[in-house]
Amino acid sequence: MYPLRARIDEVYKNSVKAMQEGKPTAWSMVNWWEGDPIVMAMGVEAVYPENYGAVCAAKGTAQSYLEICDAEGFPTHMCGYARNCIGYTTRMRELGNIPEEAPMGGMPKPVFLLASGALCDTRFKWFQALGRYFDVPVWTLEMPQPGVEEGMMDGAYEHNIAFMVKELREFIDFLERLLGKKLDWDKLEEIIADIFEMNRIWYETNELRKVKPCPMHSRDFWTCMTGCLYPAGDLKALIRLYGDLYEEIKERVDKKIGAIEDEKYRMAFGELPPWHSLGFFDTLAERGWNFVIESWAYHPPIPIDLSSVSDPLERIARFTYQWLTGYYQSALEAREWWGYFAYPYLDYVRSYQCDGALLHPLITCRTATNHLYLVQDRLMKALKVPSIIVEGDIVDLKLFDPAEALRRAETFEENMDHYREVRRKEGLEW
Amino acid sequence: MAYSLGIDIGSVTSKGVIVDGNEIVAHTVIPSGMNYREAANRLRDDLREKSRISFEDIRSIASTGQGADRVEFSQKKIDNIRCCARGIRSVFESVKTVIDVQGQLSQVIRINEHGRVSGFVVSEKCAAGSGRFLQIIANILRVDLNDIGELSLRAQNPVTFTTGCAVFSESEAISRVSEGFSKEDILAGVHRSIANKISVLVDRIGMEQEVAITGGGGLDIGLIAAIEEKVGITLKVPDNPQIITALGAAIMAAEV
Amino acid sequence: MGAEKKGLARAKEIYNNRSSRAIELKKEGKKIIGYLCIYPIIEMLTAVDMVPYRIFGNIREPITKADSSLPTVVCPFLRSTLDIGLKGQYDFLDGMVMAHACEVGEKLSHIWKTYINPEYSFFIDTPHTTHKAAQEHHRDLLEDFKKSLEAYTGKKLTDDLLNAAIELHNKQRKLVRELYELRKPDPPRITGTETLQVLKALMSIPVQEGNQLLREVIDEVSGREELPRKNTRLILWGSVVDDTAFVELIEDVGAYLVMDDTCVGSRAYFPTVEVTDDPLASLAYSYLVEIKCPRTFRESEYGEITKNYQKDLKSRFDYLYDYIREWNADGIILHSLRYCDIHGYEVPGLRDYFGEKGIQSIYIEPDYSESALAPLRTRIEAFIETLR
Amino acid sequence: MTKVVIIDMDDAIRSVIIGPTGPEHRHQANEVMKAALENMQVPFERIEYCVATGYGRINVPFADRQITELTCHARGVAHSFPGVRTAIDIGGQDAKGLKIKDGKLLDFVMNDKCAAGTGRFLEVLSEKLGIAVEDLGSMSMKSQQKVTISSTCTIFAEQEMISYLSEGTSVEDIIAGLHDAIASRVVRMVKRLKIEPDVVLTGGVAKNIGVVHAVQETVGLDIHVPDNPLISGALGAALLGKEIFLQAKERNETLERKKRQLEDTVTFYT
Repeated sequence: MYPLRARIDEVYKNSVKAMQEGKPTAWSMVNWWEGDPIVMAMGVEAVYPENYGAVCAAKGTAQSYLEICDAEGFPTHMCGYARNCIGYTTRMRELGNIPEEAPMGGMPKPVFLLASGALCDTRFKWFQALGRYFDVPVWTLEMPQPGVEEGMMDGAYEHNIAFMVKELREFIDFLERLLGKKLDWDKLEEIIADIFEMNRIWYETNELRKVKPCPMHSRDFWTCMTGCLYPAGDLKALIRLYGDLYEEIKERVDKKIGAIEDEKYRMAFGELPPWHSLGFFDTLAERGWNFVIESWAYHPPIPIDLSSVSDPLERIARFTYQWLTGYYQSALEAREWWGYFAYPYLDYVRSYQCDGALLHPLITCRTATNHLYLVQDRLMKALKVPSIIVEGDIVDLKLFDPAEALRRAETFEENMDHYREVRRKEGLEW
Repeated sequence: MAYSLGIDIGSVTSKGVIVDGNEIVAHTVIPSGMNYREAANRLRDDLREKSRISFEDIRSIASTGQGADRVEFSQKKIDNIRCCARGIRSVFESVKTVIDVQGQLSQVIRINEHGRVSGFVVSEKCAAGSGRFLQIIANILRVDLNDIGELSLRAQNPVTFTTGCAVFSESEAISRVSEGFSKEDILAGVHRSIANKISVLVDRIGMEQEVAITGGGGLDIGLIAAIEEKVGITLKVPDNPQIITALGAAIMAAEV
Repeated sequence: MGAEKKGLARAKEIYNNRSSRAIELKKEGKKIIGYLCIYPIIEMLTAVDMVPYRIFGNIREPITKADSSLPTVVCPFLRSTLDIGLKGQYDFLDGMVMAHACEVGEKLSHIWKTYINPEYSFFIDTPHTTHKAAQEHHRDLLEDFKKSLEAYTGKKLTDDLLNAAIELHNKQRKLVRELYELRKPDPPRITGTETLQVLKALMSIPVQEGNQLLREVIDEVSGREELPRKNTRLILWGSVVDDTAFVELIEDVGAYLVMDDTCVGSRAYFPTVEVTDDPLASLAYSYLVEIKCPRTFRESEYGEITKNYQKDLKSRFDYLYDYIREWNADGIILHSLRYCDIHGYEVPGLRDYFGEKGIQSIYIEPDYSESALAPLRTRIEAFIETLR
Repeated sequence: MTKVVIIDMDDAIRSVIIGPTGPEHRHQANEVMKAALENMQVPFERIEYCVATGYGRINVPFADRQITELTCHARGVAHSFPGVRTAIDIGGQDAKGLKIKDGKLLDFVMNDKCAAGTGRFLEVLSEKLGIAVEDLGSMSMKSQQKVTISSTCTIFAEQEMISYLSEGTSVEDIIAGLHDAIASRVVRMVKRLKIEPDVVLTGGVAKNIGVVHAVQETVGLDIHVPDNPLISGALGAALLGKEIFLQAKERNETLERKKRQLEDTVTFYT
């Protein structure tokens, strides 16, 4: 699987290179394909500061950016990705161009910032705050985020979709005025088709992970997800890569090859991984911990048939909305009221038959943390599956203590063994 | 004779227990000092004195706690949570939940019918819920750690510590003193805030009777009372709450 | 029940025992509906003859229950609010309405429904921008809210009922402005502490009673003898302040708090709602566009394709400068609760803005607890010293 | 600690006493005051005006006026270093950064939440090491390769310290690490003020050459330290007291004063 990882990285790097060759670039929040296709169809290369935060963390340059941000007077408890980016942008303004220490060639000055109203406030407050460092216009892309009952009310689906479509039209109007050119709708159609196809294959690939032993580990998910989550560069090439990946995993399934030597425990991981210490999972792999499912927010939507929808914007809207609310119906039936972020883990743990969950609260990313205690509680109450909580951070390495977690591993295994028995007694299927 | 030895090197104190089967034949508690390796060696010598057992007769040795890796003569290292669970079970067979209050952290452990850990939760990386908090306050109030319990039980109106940080509470305690609060009320306040932190842990993991307390916290009647009141239970307290984890280590050392 | 008390005394009485009146009314068969922050549309509750009751935390009570369902690294005000809910102190509420004001507020509504689950609950997914699409969408959401209210109460929520309620609440807003006028003179006719008591009282009783209370207070303070002179006048911007302790602290070290931009203050009462033949639309507009909480993303002009930082600051913060001039404040306290993102991100920009204007500001980032206030004393005192 | 500074009308320091601070501030205040007066051989009655500052300023029974340590510090530091723009004060209870212009306090940051960024950090840990705080500086200078202390919480830093010792790391290297830790924490906070020269370091910790070096390194500017870094606050209070007194005299207003009448000012820094 490692060669494949390298190839995905390659595609990602290429897109960064393309940006540096002077194509107009935008800094974009991950928007789950709501804005991406339009940005791409307008011939703009998007780079994702959230992902770049992870890159800086992995390459160890984040720490200095964090300190610059603190010195700028922003609260130190803010999102690590945001602080990293603000620090980076401050440097960039001081130097007049990309700092030499910036990993992967850095992020060039954008023509606009694509903020997002979805998931957390940081994702628009952060870009608004960048106004201190450069005069770049910001568009905040709206995305509905209803409660479970409200989202399932008569007519709610329709007006939420209508909202997104109108929002996208306003966004297109903004881009056309900004870039002084019209949107190429045929190109848009093609891009949408590619993105949907890419997600379909990627979704099917993850379905394959339900078998025992699980053929693909979370580490591989996280490296392979970038192409899908941050669409960039040559989509056709990406589709081929995801196709190869699917074949590779399929083959492993047929040959009953697990992602790790000896799968003793099937694990779920929530939510953002410790990018800087991924080796941690290899040590757990040696103990037989196979991470079979993870990070709801990074997963493609449950497939829906949109072939009958003629308006491409409506197709985008339905697709993204499906990502967010795809589990609402079953959440409603289960009377679980946190339909995205939290409930999907109940579904995962059941359908992937996990023995335990490793939850990773982040000191500076509340969004990826808020639901974890509820998830821990619901997994135990509803499915009799225990969770171990390992505190850490996405960017600030000081906050993560793998040694501590590994010390606890053997105890948690005892814990998981106990609940295997309990589930058997209560007639749960695994 | 087939003895086995359990060594628990904690952040504040180190404990050693020699067992013959489940029978304690010797035990000791010493301050960890500034060097875990030395602490381990001192423990060994101390036990040799006390038990008159030559180390040749000790078949198996396990170490646990903060400094587990620093015990050169240990044959295996075991996580202190498992040790604590096994230890308490060998003392009280009926215990299903343990509240373990150590020098720098607190934890709540659930134990199943086979004496295995069925759930556990460890306090956040913050000394506020730990014995160290008490130490700091006792220090500024200039009272002996052993008297804390007695004093706190005599409190008239305990102060409330709403702040989390143990060291930060120091200055808070100082100002309470100058406001005229008694040592008793302040100590009781500390006990309450620790009890609060512990009840959060209990809420998170749930509990099943009977519940025992172990670790240094088990020596503090004031803290025990505060926890019992806050959580609404009676705690079973072993004779030597501090050595339970080392005891568990000793018992598990013998197992293959 | 203390009904004989009037004006400030009555306000203080309610402030000190907020739920008493609500519980009386509940006994009389009224439905009491809790709401969190200022984005739920309380006119709609009034219109179906239910009593909107704003929920708060309690800085005097240590958080013990909430930590097992919310991490400790989120807004301490919301943690405290949940804590109190989990401890059963809001069990008298028949329902709860929450909105997507800030992220943790939104999460809290799901957690509240999971663990406290009142008889009625509704979540309004308030949009984050003032885009046209967002305004229309907000109206659609209120349409859903209306449906759900009608289903719960069995009443028809007609436009006339709605407009009547809007009039009542506009009346309250007008009276609050009148009250704030009385903070302009030097010394002000009413202290910041008293003002907070009055406003928090308003959020605990039916709007009609609130309007009567306001009338009494206005007459009382305009008539009473002048307050002692102090040589510093301050304005407070930022996160929720729902306890007088903080304001008392400010007014205890030689200053008057003469104006505020917080959600238990002008931010909640200064925007008015237009009475039109589409009341839902005017409510949707007023709540999304007129309320000046940094939770909403604003541009200096809609869809601007050129950006200018100074222009941006101007459009976002000029109203604060107007407050400072009209209420003649010497300096501004910028208060962002620890872990409050939406306010935290504003701070460097605000400091730039006021730096330009030559207005002294101090930034504080307290935790939401009584004891966390004590250390602020020296900061505020020193700030006042720098103003002299 | 409780400090007294008595100055005369020419701003000359006539008496300085530094005593301990305990829970009983009021008691301390009187004690130290007594010593200060004996020290300069004047009766209490001759003290013209008395300003109390600092943590326990409200607990000084005979103070005519209270002014915060921030304002007093700015004044005191500017007296010793007229060119000061940034002052860093690391005390036992708290740490502050002051932005100063022409002797006036413009802006400030403060940490009194967490012991890790204050002198308390070194006190707690040196006590644990069984080394006198005074010796930390010289010892850290002997460090060959200093360690990194990553824990923010003092108590967990202590734990880190112990595991270093268990690994056989030299005490000198650990102490140097502790100095870096406190320096980086304090400077990180002060940076919010945009540090400009001259930079002055005060507070008990400023007597520790190791910390001074560490701060110098992290700030990247020369650091000035007053001869007596402990009394800047008290001195500032004294100077402000004198100004209040003279101003009143000019306008021949009568100052509200605790019973006393004479011509020097005294000040407290608790």
